[in-house]
Parts: sequence; structure tokens; C-alpha cells
Amino acid sequence: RDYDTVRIGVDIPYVPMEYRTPDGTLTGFDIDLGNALCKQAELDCKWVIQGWDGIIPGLQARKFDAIMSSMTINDDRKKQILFSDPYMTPPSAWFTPKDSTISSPNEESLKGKSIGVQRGTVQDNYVTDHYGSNASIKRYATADDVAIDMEAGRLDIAFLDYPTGKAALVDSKSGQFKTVGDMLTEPKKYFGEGFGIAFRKRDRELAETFNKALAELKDNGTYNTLYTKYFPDAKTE
Amino acid sequence: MLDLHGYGYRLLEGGLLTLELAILSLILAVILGLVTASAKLSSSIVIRAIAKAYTLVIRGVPDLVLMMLLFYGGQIGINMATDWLYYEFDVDIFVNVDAFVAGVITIGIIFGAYMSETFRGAFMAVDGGLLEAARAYGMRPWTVFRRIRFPLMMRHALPGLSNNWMVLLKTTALVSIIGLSDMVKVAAEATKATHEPFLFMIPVALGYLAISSVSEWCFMKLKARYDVGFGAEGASWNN
Amino acid sequence: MADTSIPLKINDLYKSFNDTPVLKGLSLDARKGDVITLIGASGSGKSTFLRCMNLLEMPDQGDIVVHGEPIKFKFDKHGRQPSDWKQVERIRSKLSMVFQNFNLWPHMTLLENVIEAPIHVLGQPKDKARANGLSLLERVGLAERASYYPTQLSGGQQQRGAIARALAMDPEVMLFDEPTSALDPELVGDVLEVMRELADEGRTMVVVTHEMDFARDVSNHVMFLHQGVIEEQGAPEQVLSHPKSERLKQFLSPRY
Amino acid sequence: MADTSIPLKINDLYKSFNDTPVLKGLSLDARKGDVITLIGASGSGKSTFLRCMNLLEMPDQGDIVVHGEPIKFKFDKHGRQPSDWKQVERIRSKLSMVFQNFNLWPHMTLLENVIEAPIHVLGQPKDKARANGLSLLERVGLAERASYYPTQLSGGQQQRGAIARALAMDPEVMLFDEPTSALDPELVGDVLEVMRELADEGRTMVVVTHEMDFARDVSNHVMFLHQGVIEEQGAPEQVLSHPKSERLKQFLSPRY
Amino acid sequence: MEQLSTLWQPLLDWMNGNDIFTPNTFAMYWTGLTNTVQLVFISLLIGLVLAVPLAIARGSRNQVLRKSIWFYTYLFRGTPLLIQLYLAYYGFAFIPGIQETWLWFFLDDPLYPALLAFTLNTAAYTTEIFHGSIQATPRGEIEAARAYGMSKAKMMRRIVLPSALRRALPAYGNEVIFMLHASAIAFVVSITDLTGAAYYIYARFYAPFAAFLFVAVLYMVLSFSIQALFKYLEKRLLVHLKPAS
Ligand SMILES: Nc1ncnc2c1ncn2[C@@H]1O[C@H](COP(=O)(O)OP(=O)(O)OP(=O)(O)O)[C@@H](O)[C@H]1O
Ligand SMILES: Nc1ncnc2c1ncn2[C@@H]1O[C@H](COP(=O)(O)OP(=O)(O)OP(=O)(O)O)[C@@H](O)[C@H]1O
Ligand SMILES: [Mg+2]
Ligand SMILES: [Mg+2]
Repeated sequence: RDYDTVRIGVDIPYVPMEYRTPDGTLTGFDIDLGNALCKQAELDCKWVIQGWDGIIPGLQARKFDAIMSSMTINDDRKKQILFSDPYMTPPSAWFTPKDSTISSPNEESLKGKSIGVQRGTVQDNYVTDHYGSNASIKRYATADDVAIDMEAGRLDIAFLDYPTGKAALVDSKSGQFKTVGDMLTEPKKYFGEGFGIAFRKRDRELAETFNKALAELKDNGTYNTLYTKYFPDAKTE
Repeated sequence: MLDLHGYGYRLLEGGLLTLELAILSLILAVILGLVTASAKLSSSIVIRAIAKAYTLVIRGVPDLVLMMLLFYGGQIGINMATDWLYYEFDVDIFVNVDAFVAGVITIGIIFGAYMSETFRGAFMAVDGGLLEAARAYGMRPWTVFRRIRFPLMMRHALPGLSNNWMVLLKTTALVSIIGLSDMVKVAAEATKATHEPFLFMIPVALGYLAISSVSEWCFMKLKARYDVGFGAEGASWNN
Repeated sequence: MADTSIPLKINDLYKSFNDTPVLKGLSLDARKGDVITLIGASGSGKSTFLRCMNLLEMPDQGDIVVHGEPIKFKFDKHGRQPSDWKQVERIRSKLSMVFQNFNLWPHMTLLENVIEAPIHVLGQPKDKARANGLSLLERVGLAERASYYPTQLSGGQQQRGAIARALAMDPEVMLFDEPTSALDPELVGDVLEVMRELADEGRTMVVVTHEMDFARDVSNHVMFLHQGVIEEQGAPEQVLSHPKSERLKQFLSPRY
Repeated sequence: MADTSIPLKINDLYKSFNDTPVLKGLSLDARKGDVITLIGASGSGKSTFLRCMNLLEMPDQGDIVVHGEPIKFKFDKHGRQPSDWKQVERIRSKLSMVFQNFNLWPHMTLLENVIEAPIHVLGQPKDKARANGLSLLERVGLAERASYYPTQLSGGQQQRGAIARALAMDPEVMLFDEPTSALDPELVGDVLEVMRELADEGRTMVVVTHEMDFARDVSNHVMFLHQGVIEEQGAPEQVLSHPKSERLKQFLSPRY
Repeated sequence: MEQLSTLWQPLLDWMNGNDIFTPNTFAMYWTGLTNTVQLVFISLLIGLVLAVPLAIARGSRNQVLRKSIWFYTYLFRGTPLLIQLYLAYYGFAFIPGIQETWLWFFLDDPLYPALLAFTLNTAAYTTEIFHGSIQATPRGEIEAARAYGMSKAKMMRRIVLPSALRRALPAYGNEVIFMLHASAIAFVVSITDLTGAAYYIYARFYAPFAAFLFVAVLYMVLSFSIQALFKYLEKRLLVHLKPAS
């Protein structure tokens, strides 16, 4: 089939990557970048809102043709679907209450602490494998739940991807939380190669079209403009 | 007035979707429940077995899984059919399973199973002599059902029906996984955008309570309607 | 060909429940104006016989002929079945039954009960059915109770209502199954009175009853059933006052 | 002081429902071994009178004295109320009632029904209650049905079971409200037979009934109620065979 | 032993060859299963015990009592369990000073707030079910009890409740299964229940249906057991509602 209209699945909200403004307009980094990519490739694109649990089945059931929803590229997923080149690599970061005594998270300092993560994320996998044996890991549905529970005093530290964590903890509860330690993008085994656009395996051609457009946007500066619009203070790339 | 950060309108829209979903699923569930309950009381072993299997399995499988199976499984099934058409006859069509329709069907099928148990009990509580009288006057089966059996059964079914409806109403929130923005989904979005977790629970709770209140009132009316002729039996144990 | 002037004719009817024979070759001729009473001990098969007449029970064998029209049967895997349910429905509407427990539909007023089948079975227009229903209720002395619900009526009133309901079908034959045995003794009289009037005006009736006075005074033919067989039958004076069989003698001796 | 040898004495009892007087000054003396029958048309107040005796209905006025112990009343915002519910419960346990619809507890077997009140009201030990219960079931001819549930029994069996249940309380007085009127005619005999035996052995009984034969043969006192008033009373032969009041004459005339 | 291991080897090979069913993930499923069963079972049990007196009081002559219990059931049946759960877990934590009291010991662990929400929710539904069947107790049964001198309390305990609770059995069976399904939201307050386990494994080893289907099978086993149990109970306890033949 040819793609007169490319339907792109996205799970909202995931601030600031993809969400709706109160009047219902879709916005966010993924959305803006996706629209720019489509324009560059001269494709007609349409966003399809889809819950995260059903997003890969939805792709395979052809309810849409691509996923652009902050999806981390990793080997397990690669078995099922085809990824574009990474379009962004968000770092993961540690968050604590302002008055926390943990200054650099490691085996030692996290011993016996409770660590909050979003269930099933790369951060979850990383923390589970590294600290699972001597800290208690609590898994939440959203970053906001992590934030409330830290405010409630049930969590000592949280490990989230930086843009999300910053939006939920640092920016919204101004002054109550801070980031500590290093931001992580390695090892690749956990943090993967960054976020990619996902396609059905047989749609190699479409993936190539997007890869080409992405390279062009990076070259002509459009990508950077967008990136600094959303992440003014995160100079990680 | 609550300051809903501008989400008030979309919440209202979500509430409307919840209501539409709930009412349509209820209608489907009631029809399925009636058919299945009748099947369970049928004299054919095969029909009975099918009805029982439906109830057993649907009540067994988690709602979420059923929703995904029907929505994606259904889509994949249809795709296979259209693919076959494409390869064999070069006819290219794509049938998109609509999320709203899938939601109504799934919730209807789930609650049809619960309804069928409620109705079965109620059917059994109807005095057989009254049906026999109808038959003895030459009424055909459908007339017996419509004029005698159904109205008499409803009286016994109403309490169970009201409980099932309350649960069904909340179950509509499930449709967010197939991409629909019901009241709960909008509230979740708003929460994440504004980072105000408790604020949006208030309109959601009030929305559900409002629907519940209206339906309690409807059930009261229905009860009065189907109690006609039976006299109100009071709380005799503590007089 | 069958005689079309005979409202109801039963020929050599058999019926078993779970291989236990309950009716063993019963025949009956109800001519126009006949009032036939069926008497017999509990379990002798009276109700079953009556219920076979309008196929509330399916007879295993035997013919049922209503106004010269025999009910058609076929055999399938469930045993003997009517081959034409439309016919059964039509014939049922000609044989109105009055039950022991009245079985008035509790969710309808008395008048609604009476006009229900005429409208939904016979297809009478509503107005006509109402007018007719009201006059029937008048006849059984319940005109001013037309809008009452069954639970608001005494047993005797309910049974008279049930009779009005049966009459509304303008039936060829009326079948009564112990119409007074669920009534308080005070109420029995009213109902029997109505039945006597029906008999007097020439209605064909088949009545299962324990009221020997009624059998004696009103009916013109008494059948005594014993274990599914007609042990004795004939004119009431003869059967009731000069019983021949031992069993009937014993049955007629005072119980308490 | 009241005479403690009289099991039940009612004095000038009044009762209204919603300001409609139903009982208008009724009195009754039940001496040891008395069998009193209450007769009267439907709605004359027989059931209400009986139900007032053990306070299932609250009389508006009048005394109830059980074995010399008068039931104590007080007035509060709900009207006249017993002042001592413990006393009421004690007295109720001495006046066992048998209902028209039997009212056996459906979730208990027959034996459990019989031993329930002796154990939980009188505080009898279980063993004793069981042994006693079984022998009572034997008496009413239901020994082998002890472990059946009420729905598995015929009406006559249920009523005999209900009588056994009443007997198990070893009551001062047994109250019967039309114990046979919900029974098919064949089953009436058994129950009346049991009641006759109870009368023969000297039980004190108050019986609401429509069975005139029973009133005549078994009871030693008949009271005829009419519109809440005792219109006539006395020995059965006198009341039933030589009625004085017009109303009683009319009531006793053959109904059909 | 030798033989045994040859028997097991294919299974072990298979388990090592895939991601979804490994000893580790099984440990996760097991945790989920025990958490779900615990939550559902305990809350149903406490809910049941609470519902009986509540149902009785719901029909009381005391206006205030009756109305306040009605309001409780209205509130808890009228709002989603999710919100109740959320408030129990996150809401209570924000009561000033609560973290210094002994209550915090219970609130700190997500299991107790979840139990609280689940219990209050099922108690509300169950109260309504029982209330309905108590109200429907045939008058005759009550009059007989009264006529034999039973006190109100005794009558309630010996006659009304045993009869009403039995009749409520089918409706209560529905409620138990509703509760099992509803418990699948426990994971939002960081409990690893069965659904939580499935989410975790699904997200980690991304496989569209395997994890969910496996958990669905576990739910089905639980639900079938419950349905079988209720069929059995109905057979045993409701014999008296059916005539002998
Ligand atoms: N549906 C049934 N299944 C099995 N046996 C039945 C059924 N209906 C009736 N019988 C049996 O058939 C026999 C005749 O019953 P029937 O009701 O006709 O007697 P009857 O003469 O009307 O008695 P009664 O005077 O008590 O009403 C009885 O032995 C009864 O047990
Ligand atoms: N709970 C009640 N509320 C109002 N009126 C009542 C009530 N119970 C009885 N009555 C009225 O009281 C009168 C006497 O009724 P009761 O039942 O005592 O009559 P009865 O002599 O037992 O009649 P039956 O022979 O029909 O049983 C009747 O008019 C009846 O309608
Ligand atoms: Mg019969
Ligand atoms: Mg009475």
C-alpha cells in the first residue's frame, strides 16, 4: 500500500513530549517534530490517539502506520517492530526532596531507601537490576504519582527520565525537589539508543523516508530550534 | 466555581462520552442478558451449554484483556480477511474497527454475562401458573414473553440490575486503552498537564454521582412501575 | 368425517410421566350445552386429563377433536408433538381454562386481565374488547372492581374475574380445574353461583371439582376417574346416589 | 387477684385499624382443657382477635391475662405499647400459634423447625429438644420426614409439622388460625384428626375455623363473631343447631 | 534424579529460551498472585462482616442511622473505586502531622490503604444486596418467629439473617467476581498485583499478548474457582428453595 496519509499513533499525555492543551490541541516535542518531519518528507500525516498498552498491537493491527510517542529503542522491541534512527536521547535523572541527604546515588547511599520509578520504563529496569536487592523499589503509573508520594514522604528518591521528571517534580512543585547525581544515558543495554519512531517490520521504505527527513531537519537547524524550545536548559546533545 | 485550568469543557465532553457509552452498552447488555438467560432456561442441552460457557468465560477473563482482544484481535481478524481479498481479487479495502463501537460491544458483552445471571434468577421467580394461563388462552410465545413474562420478571431483576449498572458505569473508563477520551481519561490528562492530582477527581466523582443519582431515580420509577399490583411490602421485621 | 357440531371430542387418550402411565385410554364427548364434571381422588389424573385437552400437557396417544377439527400431531425426537402450533394456539383460544389458583396476571388490573387475550390473541379492537370486558365483569358482579389489581381482591372475587377472563374469549368449551378449592368457604358460593348461571345459559363446560353438590345439581354428566381410568360415568343422580363400583362408594363416603 | 388456674383470659378488648374499629369489646375465658372455636364471616375480625391474644397485633384497650399474669401496657408516642417486652416474649412462648399458611421456616429442616424455639427461646438443651421433637413428629405421623425441608412436603404435612412445632413449646394454650383452609380437601382430614387428638388429651385451644363439623364435634365452646362483636356464644349444639340471632342463622344456612 | 532432570530439561530449555516465562518473571507473577488474592480475600471478608450489621441498620427505624448508611452506600457505589483507592493512599498522607502518628505505620505500606478502599467499597455494595434480601423476607416467617416469643435480636440472628443471606447468595457471587476484576487497579498505588506484574513484564520484554494472556488465565482460574464455589454453596444452602421433585 502507499501512504497518502500516514497515521501516527501517540499516547497522551506525556508532558512535555506529547499532550493536549485544555482546548484539546495536540502539542509537545514529538508532535512538533513529527509534523516537521512529515512536511519535510511531503507526507500527509494524521495523529491517532492511542493508549500505551495497546499502542504496539494497534500498529500491528494497522490502526495506524507509525508510533511516535517517546518510545525507547531496545532489543526486545526490535524483535517486534522496526525503529527509525533515534530522534532524541533523553537522559535519566535522579530526583530527591530539597532537604534530602542523598548527594550521589550509589549502592551505598541507596541502601534501604525507597526508590520510585514509572512501572515498566527503562528506569524501572535499570533500578531493578542495580538496586533491587538492597533498596525497595516502588512502581507508579505516572510521574505525578511519584511526585505526590515523594511529597507525602513515602519515597526517598525517584529515577525518571529527565524531561518528565523535571516537569512533574522540579517545575511544578517549585523549590521542593531537586535533581541529584549524574544524568544517565549509558549503558545502552538499559537506556537504549534513545527514542525512535516505530513502524511495522515490512514498512522499511517508510522508515527510510523518515530517517532521511530527520537527517535533513538536523542539518537545516529546524531540529535544534524545536529542541531548545522544549528543553531550554538540557544541553545533552 | 472550581478552577479547572480550562479543562472544564473537555471534562464535560468526556462525561458525555461516558454517558453515551454506558447507556448503549447497557442496552446491549440487557438484550444479551435476556437472550442468554432465556437460553439457560431452554430445553435444548446445546443452547444451554453455549449460554453457560459464555457466562463462565466472560466472567472469568479480566475486562482489560477482553477489551484488547476484541479491539485488536477483531481488527487483525478483519485485516486478514481484507488482505486475502487484496491478494486474491486485488480489492483493496481497509475496514477500521471503530473504538467507540468496539467499546460498546465489549462492555455490552461483558455485562451481558452478569445480566444473564440476574435475569435467570428473576425468570425463575415468576410463577409458572401465570405463564400457563397465558398459553392456555392461545398466546404465542413472543406475546407471552412481552406481555406477561417480562413485566413480571422485571420486578425481581431490578435490584440486581441496578447493582450491575453501577459497576458498568465505572467500567466504561476502560475505553481509554483503546484511545477514547472518557471523563476519567480527560481527568488523567489534565492531571498530568497541571500536576494537580486531586483537583480533577472532584468533577469526575461529581459526574459519576450525578449519573448515579439520575439512575437511582429511574430505578425508583421502574420499581414503582413493576411493583404495580403487588402492594408495597414494608420492612416487616422491625415493626 | 368428524361431526362439527360437537365442540370437544376426546378419543382414547394416553399420557405417561417418566414412563409412569397416568392416563390410560380416556374418551369424552362434550356436546353443546353439556356440563361434565370430573371427580376422583387426588392423583387420579383429573387435572392431567383436563390439561391434555388444550395441550398444556402433550398426550402420548389419542385424538382431540375440536368442533370437528382434529389436532394434528407429528413424531420427532422429543416424541409426539403438534405439527402445527398455529392450530394449537387457535384451538386453545376456543377452550378457555379457569385455574384453581386463578392465575390472574398480577401486574394488570382486573379489566386489563379480561381484555388481554381478546386483544392480543383474537385481535379485537381495544374499544370493543373494553366494552365487552366491562359487561362481563358486570355479569360476574365485579363491575366496580374493574380497575383493581388482583391482590386487592378477595379470592372469590379473583376467581370470578378469572371466569370473566375466560368468557371474554367467547370459548366453545370452558375448562375448570377445581375452581373453588383455593377459596375460603364463604367465597365458594359466589363462584359456584356464577358457574351455575353459565350452565343455565347453555355453555359447554368440563369441570374438575370436589363439590359434590355442584356435580349433582348442575352437571348433566359425571365421570369418576380412578388411577387414570374412567371407573364409572353417567347421569349425576345415578353415579352419585347409586354408585356401583366399590371405589366410588368409598370415595363418596364422608371424609371426616 | 386474677385466678392463676385460668390459662388465658381476655377482657373487653378493642382494636382499630386506621381509626376503623375492627374489634369492639371482646372477652374470652379459656379454662384448662377448653377448646374454643371462633366462627364468623370473612372480615368479622376472627384473625385479628386471635392475633391480639399474643400481641401480633397491639390491642388498643383491654386486658390479656395469661395464667393470672396480666400483660403490662404503657402509653407512648406510638400509642399503647407493652411496657415489658421480655414479658411479652415469655407470654408468647406460652401461647403457641399455628398459622393458616403454616409459616414453617424454609431454611430449616422439619426437625430444626420444631426444636428452634425450644432451644433458643426456652433454653432447652439440644439433646432433649431433639428427642422431644422427634417424638412429636412421630405423633403427627412425620417421623421419617424429620430431615426434609418444608418445600419438600405437601401442605398437609407442613401443617402437621407446624402443629408439632407449636406443641414443642409445651404451650398453655394453642392458637389456630384457619389451620386447614389452605389445604387441598383431601389433606384436611389428617390435620383435623391431629387436632382432635390434642383436644382429647386435654389441651387448651382457641381455633378459628370454617369447619363446622369440627366446631360441633370437637370444641366445647363456640363464639360467633359479627363485625367485631360476639353476636352469640355457648355450647356447640346450642349455638350451631339452635342459633338465636338472625345473622348466625343466615351464616349457618347452606351456602350453595 | 537423572531421569527427572531429563524430564525437566526441555522445560528448562524453553524457559531459558524466552523472556516471558523465566524463573524471575514467575517470581513476579507469584508476588502478583499472592497480592491479588490477599487483597481480594481480606477485603471481601471484612466487607462481608461489616455489611451484615450495616444492612440491618440500613433498615432500622432510626432515621439518622438509616439515612447515614444510605448515604455511605450511595457515595461508595456512586464513585469509582479508583478514586477511593487514590484518596485512601495519597489523600490520607496529606493530613498534617499524620506521619508522626502510629497510623503512618499502616499508611506507609500501600497494602493497608488499598485494603481500606476495597473493603469500604465492597461493604457498600454488599450492604445493598443484603438489605434487599432482608427486606424481602416473607412476612410469615417473621410472624412465626415473633409468635414463639423470640426477641428481635434472636429473630434477626436465627430466622431473618440465615434465610436472607442464603437468598442473597447469587447476587453476592456476582459481587465477589466484580471485586476480583476490580482489584486489577491496585497497581496504581504501587502494589504489584497480578495486573501490575503483567504490566511490568509486558513493558520490559515487550510481547503483545503473552504476558496479559498468561495473567488472564490466572484470573480465569481464580474466577472459575469462585464460580464453582458459589455453585456448590447454592446447591448446599439453597436446597430448601427447590421442591423435592
Ligand atoms: N409434571 C408431572 N411430572 C410427573 N408426574 C406428574 C406430573 N403432573 C402430574 N403427575 C402425576 O400424575 C398423577 C395425576 O396427577 P393429577 O394432577 O392429574 O391428579 P389430580 O387428579 O388432578 O389430583 P388432585 O386432585 O390432587 O389435583 C399424579 O400421580 C401426579 O403425581
Ligand atoms: N393490618 C391491617 N390493616 C388494616 N386493616 C386490617 C388489617 N388487618 C385486618 N384488617 C381489617 O380488619 C377486619 C378484620 O380482619 P380479620 O382478618 O380479622 O378478619 P377474619 O375474620 O379473620 O376474616 P377471614 O375469615 O377472611 O380471615 C377486616 O375488615 C380487615 O380488612
Ligand atoms: Mg388436580
Ligand atoms: Mg382470618
